Amino acid sequence: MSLGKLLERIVQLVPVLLGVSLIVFVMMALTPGDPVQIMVGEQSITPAQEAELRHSLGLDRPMAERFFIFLMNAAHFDFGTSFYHGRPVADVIAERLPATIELSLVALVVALATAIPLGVMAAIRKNSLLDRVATVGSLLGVSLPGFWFGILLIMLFAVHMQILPVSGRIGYDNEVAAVTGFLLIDTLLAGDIAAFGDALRHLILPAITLGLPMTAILMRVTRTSMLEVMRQDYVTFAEAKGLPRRRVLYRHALKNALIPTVSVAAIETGSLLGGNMIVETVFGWPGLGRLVVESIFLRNYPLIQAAVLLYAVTYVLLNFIADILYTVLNPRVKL
Amino acid sequence: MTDAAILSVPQAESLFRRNLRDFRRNRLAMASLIVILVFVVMAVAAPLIAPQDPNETDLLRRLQPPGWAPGGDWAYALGCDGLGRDILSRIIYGARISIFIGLAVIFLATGVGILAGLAAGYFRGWVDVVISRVVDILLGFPYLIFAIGLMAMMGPGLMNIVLALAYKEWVIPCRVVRGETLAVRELEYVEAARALGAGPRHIMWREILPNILSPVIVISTIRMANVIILEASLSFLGLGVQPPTASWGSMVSDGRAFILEAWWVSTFPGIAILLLVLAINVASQGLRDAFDPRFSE
Amino acid sequence: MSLLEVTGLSKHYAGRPSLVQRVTRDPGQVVRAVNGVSLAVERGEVLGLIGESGCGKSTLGRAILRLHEPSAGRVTFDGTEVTALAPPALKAMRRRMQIIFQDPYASLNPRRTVAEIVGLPLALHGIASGEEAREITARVLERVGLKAGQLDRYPHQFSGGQRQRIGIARALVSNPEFIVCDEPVSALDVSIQAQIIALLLELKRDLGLTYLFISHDISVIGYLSDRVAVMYLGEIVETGPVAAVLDNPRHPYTQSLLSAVPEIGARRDRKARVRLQGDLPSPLNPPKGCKFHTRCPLATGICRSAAPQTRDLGGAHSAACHRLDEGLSLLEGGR
Amino acid sequence: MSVLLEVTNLRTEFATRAGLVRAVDGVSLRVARGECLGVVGESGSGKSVTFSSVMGLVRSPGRVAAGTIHFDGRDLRGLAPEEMRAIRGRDIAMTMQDALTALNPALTVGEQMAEVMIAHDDTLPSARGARRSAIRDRSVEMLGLVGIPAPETRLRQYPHEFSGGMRQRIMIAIALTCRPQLLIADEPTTALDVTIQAQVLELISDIRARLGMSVVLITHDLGVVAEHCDRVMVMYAGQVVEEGPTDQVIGAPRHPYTRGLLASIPRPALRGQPIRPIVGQVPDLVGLPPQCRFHSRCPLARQGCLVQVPMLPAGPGRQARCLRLEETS
Amino acid sequence: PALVPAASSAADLIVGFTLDADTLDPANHRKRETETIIRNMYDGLLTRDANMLVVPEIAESMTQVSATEYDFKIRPGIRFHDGTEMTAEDVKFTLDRVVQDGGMGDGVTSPRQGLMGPVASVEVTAPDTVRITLKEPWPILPAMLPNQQIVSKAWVEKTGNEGVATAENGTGPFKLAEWRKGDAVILERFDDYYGGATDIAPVGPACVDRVIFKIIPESASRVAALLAGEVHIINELPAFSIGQVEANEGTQVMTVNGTRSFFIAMNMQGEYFDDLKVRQAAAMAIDKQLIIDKILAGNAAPIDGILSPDAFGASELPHAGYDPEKAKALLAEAGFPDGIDVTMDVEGAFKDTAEAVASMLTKAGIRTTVAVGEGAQLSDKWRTKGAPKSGDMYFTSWGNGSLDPFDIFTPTHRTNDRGNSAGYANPDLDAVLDAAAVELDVEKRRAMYHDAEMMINADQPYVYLWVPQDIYGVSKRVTGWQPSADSRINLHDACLN
Ligand SMILES: Nc1ncnc2c1ncn2[C@@H]1O[C@H](COP(=O)(O)OP(=O)(O)OP(=O)(O)O)[C@@H](O)[C@H]1O
Ligand SMILES: Nc1ncnc2c1ncn2[C@@H]1O[C@H](COP(=O)(O)OP(=O)(O)OP(=O)(O)O)[C@@H](O)[C@H]1O
Ligand SMILES: [Mg+2]
Ligand SMILES: [Mg+2]
Repeated sequence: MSLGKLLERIVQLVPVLLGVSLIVFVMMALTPGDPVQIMVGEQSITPAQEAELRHSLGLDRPMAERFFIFLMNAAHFDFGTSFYHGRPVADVIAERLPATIELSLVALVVALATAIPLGVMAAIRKNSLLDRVATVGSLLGVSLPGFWFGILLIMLFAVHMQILPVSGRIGYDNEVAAVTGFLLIDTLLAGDIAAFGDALRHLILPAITLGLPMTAILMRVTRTSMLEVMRQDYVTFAEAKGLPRRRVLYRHALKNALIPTVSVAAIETGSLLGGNMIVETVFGWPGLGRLVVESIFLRNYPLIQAAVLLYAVTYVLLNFIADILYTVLNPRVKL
Repeated sequence: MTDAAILSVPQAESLFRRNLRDFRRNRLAMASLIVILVFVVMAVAAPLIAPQDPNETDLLRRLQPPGWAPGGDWAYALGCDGLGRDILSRIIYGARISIFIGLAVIFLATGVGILAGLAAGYFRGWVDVVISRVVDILLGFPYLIFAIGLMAMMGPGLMNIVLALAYKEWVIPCRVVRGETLAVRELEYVEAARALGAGPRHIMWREILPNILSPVIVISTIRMANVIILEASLSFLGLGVQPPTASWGSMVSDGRAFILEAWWVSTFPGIAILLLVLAINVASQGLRDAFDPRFSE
Repeated sequence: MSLLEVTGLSKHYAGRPSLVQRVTRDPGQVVRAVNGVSLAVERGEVLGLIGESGCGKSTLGRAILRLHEPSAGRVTFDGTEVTALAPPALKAMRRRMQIIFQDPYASLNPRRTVAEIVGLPLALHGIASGEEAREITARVLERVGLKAGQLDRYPHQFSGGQRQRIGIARALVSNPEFIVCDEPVSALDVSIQAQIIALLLELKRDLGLTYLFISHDISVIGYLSDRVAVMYLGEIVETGPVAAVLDNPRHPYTQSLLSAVPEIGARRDRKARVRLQGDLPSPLNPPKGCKFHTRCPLATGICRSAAPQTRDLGGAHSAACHRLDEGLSLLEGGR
Repeated sequence: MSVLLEVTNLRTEFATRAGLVRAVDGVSLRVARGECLGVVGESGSGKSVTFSSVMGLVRSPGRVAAGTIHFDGRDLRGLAPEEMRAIRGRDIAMTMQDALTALNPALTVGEQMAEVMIAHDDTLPSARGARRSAIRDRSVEMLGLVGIPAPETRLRQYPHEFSGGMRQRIMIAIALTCRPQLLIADEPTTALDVTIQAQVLELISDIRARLGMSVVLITHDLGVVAEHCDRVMVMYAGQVVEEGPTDQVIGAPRHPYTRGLLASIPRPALRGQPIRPIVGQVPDLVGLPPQCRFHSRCPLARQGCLVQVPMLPAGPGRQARCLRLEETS
Repeated sequence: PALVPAASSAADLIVGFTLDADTLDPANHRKRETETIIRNMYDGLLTRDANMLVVPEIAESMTQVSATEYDFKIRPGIRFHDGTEMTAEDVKFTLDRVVQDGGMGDGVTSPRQGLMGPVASVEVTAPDTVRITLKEPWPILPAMLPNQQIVSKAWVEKTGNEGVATAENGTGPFKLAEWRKGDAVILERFDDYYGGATDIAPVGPACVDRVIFKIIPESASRVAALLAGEVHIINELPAFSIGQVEANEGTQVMTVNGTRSFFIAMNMQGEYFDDLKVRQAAAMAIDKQLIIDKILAGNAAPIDGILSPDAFGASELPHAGYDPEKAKALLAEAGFPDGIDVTMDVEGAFKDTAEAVASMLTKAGIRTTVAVGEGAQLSDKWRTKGAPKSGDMYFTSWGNGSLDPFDIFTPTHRTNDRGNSAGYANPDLDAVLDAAAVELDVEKRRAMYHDAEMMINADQPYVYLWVPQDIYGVSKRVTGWQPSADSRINLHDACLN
């Protein structure tokens, strides 16, 4: 990976971010709903007080001016003050981001760790019972929404069996010094194994729920490309070399079959970040998704704008990682 | 030179018929086709089949359990929802909306995605840059904001739902198609077609597309379930199907509140989605296998 | 005037330069696949082109047809400058100039039936459609040794040789005047090869076809060519009438090539053989001076520093070598 | 010479849409230790499938329907998959027809070489470091043997970074890593240019001589067979039609198909003279009646040829599947 | 199964709560949930007991000096959590911060300014006395003051607004131990607590060691957490889950009359609802009691005017009664014998109830289509402050935390006021409402609101529906806690066995 290509990536990010910012602004301008009115709600306020509030939120300036100011400030990583939190948006987002990323990554790992072996097995035993069960199971994963599985898992593991917690990230007797914000890492850094276990227990159900639809899709993709790859000459040649079956499957076939899996995973991971609102709600997970959705309904413009930029950057970043993975899986591709 | 007299050119139609025969031999695929047909018939003949009026509320039957459970009534075989409406009848009527939305969105999105992905992958250069950046923007953009904005601009209506959902969906087939096109366009048979004077349209449609379709089909059929469910979240914002019209997605999402007390409210429509998507998935796979020459068995 | 005239044709493949390279105007890595090739083919003639794998034969053939846009040089076909044609005219030109590919596996679309593959030019150029097209297609198939009954089969249902015939049929179906045959028989077994060669010769005679016949099989080239061009690392090193070149090769490379041909009736130990060292150098990084000097048994100082000029040897025979005179007797001298 | 590989009455079928394809129908053959057997024949005549069957690599929808395969005294068809795996790559090695697609594009050449040793070589040291260096040394040695310059650095490269000829040689190097008793080289020189072809073939011959290995050389180039093989076996439409010492078969072919084959080889010397290819084409292998499969193309065919023809003796150490042998002697 | 609290010690009282606090700054938020959390750390001048009675808290006493002047005597010896003593200056500082334009510094005005109505100034008149001066009489000042919590002047000036947003230095029974944003607010007992309002027994430090507000937005998960014993109190228990919580041996349901009135606005500027008969028909078409019984599990009080039965000034009103036949007749009289087709806007959260209402309306000839919309857009559409409205009906609600009519009556019924979604214009009513707003005589005021209620009951600009109860799920281990109508969760007195 040359420095040049890396730079190019970064330069390419600029139009994406500009486009995204512009669309947010335009969308917000076109969409009815007045932040001040929402904030005040039903409580009494005089017109003068209302104007004062509007001024203090910076909403009395024209849209174009606000857009310009936003761009100028965003260039310095200043995204303004959240209407509701009385603090810089960057701080508010930064508090929630690690939880979201941690959950998404674990969900991704769960999804990959189940989807890939299942997809491979389904491909090897095409039309076997396992293949069919995996197919039905994977479609079940996308046919019923997250809350359905989430509540089901909660009832099973938290209420009836009482072996996993209903919600939250970690128990309240565990105090963890925030270093990275990722509890799994911070607990280990603190050498607190009990806390690590506790954090892990809290992660299990939400990660499974979040990872499920992705598992379904990745499993199908892996199965399909595995079937394709298994017909290739190099797989036959690997067989001709008398390699153990496992090696033929996982080293020769799978490595090539994973190429489409990786690109689909990159797309879907983008939606993990944006789409885990339901899981965050069901499991009381203190992530960004919930915050952003709330902000959208409340027309908390500064937070929405910053979050949208963050999503875009994350998305491009993910694709960048996927590209690097590509070159590992497929040496013919050069970045 | 061979004597022209002994030339016997077989009829071309036999090809399609042979593929069809192969498909028919695939029992699982046939079963799926039957399930799909049942759903379609159900949708079309809903008024004849549905045991109850799907919109008839009766608060006295609120959250009545399914027929076999204690407190159930076989006249309301799958139980009743929060307003005492018959879930079975609503599933039957909901098939109209959900199947339409599912299919329309997937066809539209896949179509657009294929066009854009083919163009990006085949022409590369600035076409690719523009399409890829647009895809990046859309994928990196929280959908809810769009949905609210679209709601404000378009308002409710079946066509608007389809557009609003397709808007989100097309990027995924587009990405897949673009990637595959980049690989396939370098193959020699593509070059051969070019050597014969084939233009980009022919090459994209006839040479490249058939060879990259299978991953697209797999992803699209799976995403259909997603689309049917997503419709509900749009209706929550006022963009989707408006009450009391039943749709599977909104039935599933309406049941969310009662999931602990009345699991049947969201589970049965969820199972309907599952069955439909499963059937379409298996059937499309069977179709693909039957029409993919390399799968001949 | 020759039917086809190629002057100073070059084809350089450049990797896509990165942003940094574009800014610094660094061209990046360039594969000089074809480098300043000039040749002419008369109407009704077969020009045989031989050379080692990767020396640029296919690239030259494709550049002539503008399947790959040449980097420099001119191609004139029947008085029309092909390299200057606009797309519609080029399309029309493609009825007249065709190509048969080297790889019978990759050159046939696996999803299309033989009828579709072979009938494609008919549809593209509006020559025929429907039953008529099928009829024509069937005839051409018969002509290349396939059966009309195989019209609706898919390429994978044929063995390699049969597939190649499909490719030949596809090139023939639009009645072209000139065909680039890119190793059309190298994947065929002898009896079919003979049929194809006989067929190609017959077609040439009946239809007044002209071929640029690329092959690494010197027996084939020797049998059917009128003139031969020998290519090494993107350049033509020797050309001349077939008898002159085969019986009296002057370039050391041609000589080694000829001596490597396995022959029936000549046991291995009885045959004189010029053994070359190593492989073709990379066209990414071609040697300075005479490109053959790294493998040439006769190379001296001048070969390493200066590129040799093409010298006319009389009788339309020419070669590019500094040591033409010394090299005369390499074969005898090697033994 | 003792027999290393003996195949009798092998039948391999493919169930296709069009019907049952008898790709290999009653093939019998023997390969002696240290011998080089050439296999020539029309495209699609079943050369590759025959030896895929020997290797146990026929995949669905194909299956080995009948016949016995004995290798070094063992009945290969009776072996469990794991036992067969242990033989493949160690005792019998194979190179594939298409070097461009037979190497895994995603793995380095070094890894693709090392894995064979890891799978088969019990003599490797067990200590990690020693094991790794032993593997590397052997890989370097093998690459050097097949004439790849700078093997140490080349080991870390991927197949696409090599030329076609080099890939073919790498495939041979991989096949030879475990010093197999039998090498099946399926058209090792197709699509290779002559100077490389000569190198590769000489390489195989050299190694055969050095290791006392048997070689099956599948090719459609009779010149190659003439130069490199002790015995030759000619296949046609899924059957062996003629078999015997190379010099005799090529010098005095007895089966009309072999004769036609030899007559259709283009030679510069024959310029201007019309080539005489065998007319017609290979019959469709689906639902072939049990009769001489060449009769439709055979200049000697009679009504009486429409019967099932066995291999008949055609001279010392020779056999041919023809009822008209007396006319070709 | 045995109810073992997961990962928390015995003296932790855990509340499963719907929303996290936006901020801990008492002056910089507008959300009830935020205030509920803050209110356990910060005390106010006044507070309310569980029965909504306003009583002194930090103030020892309150004296109304004139129609526009109130004196508050500050209780001595109250300490902030940082140990410093609270003074009258802190009270003035707190109120100024809210009331003044740009009062929070940096040109920022408190979003709570509007809650303090016409407060003109706050003065320290004696070391222990603070005087609030109003621009005009505002009888509900005492009812609004519990909403303001006293901060430390020195501390706020030291930490700045951003510091106040994430840390606290209150005088309340609990101090902040840790705020895990979005996840939980962990509070621990403040041992030097002065004891709280003397009118609310017991007085003294809090009972439990720690109180944790654990954020669980999803109702089903909140219920599950209660059933699993992970939390001890949950708010917003859905009505249909009551049975489940009651059936569970360790938990019970507690309810309190709510303060939010539900109603349907009928667009009086539209083509149908300008006619009183049509509006009356709509009111008669709806079987409120059935919906209350079935959907709200009986946990709501039907209303015939805007006020909750518990609100000041609420009185017995004539009710339309459920009579679909009469409704049809009225429609016919109004010139619509074939019925009318209308649309009813509603937010997604109330879709269920709105659909039930719509089907009842439909049966009576007012064929109603429910149109679900997003909250912000709907309030833009319906709360137009006098600008023309589009749309027929709007199923909505209005909260009244203070239970004083001023807060709900005026905005929803006064001509062109903020919440007047019906577009109702009645100058007589406007006059009564304006007068009542500044009337200091309690009985006169009560009578005025009674008149107003009679007027709207007759004019029927809205179909008044019900006031639902707030429902809590509570572990039986919790004692000393009662839900409160203002939906505050005051944990000072709560204990855990
Ligand atoms: N699209 C391409 N991009 C970059 N390099 C290319 C491309 N096509 C061919 N080359 C390079 O150009 C050189 C000549 O290739 P070409 O295919 O013309 O050789 P050839 O003589 O036809 O070889 P063969 O006998 O193996 O077919 C090779 O080094 C090859 O790697
Ligand atoms: N997977 C398959 N499905 C159906 N038929 C097959 C399959 N593989 C091989 N065949 C058939 O088996 C026959 C023998 O094929 P094989 O590959 O052995 O030929 P070959 O002699 O190696 O030819 P070539 O010289 O072209 O490699 C052919 O007729 C072919 O059509
Ligand atoms: Mg080539
Ligand atoms: Mg073969």
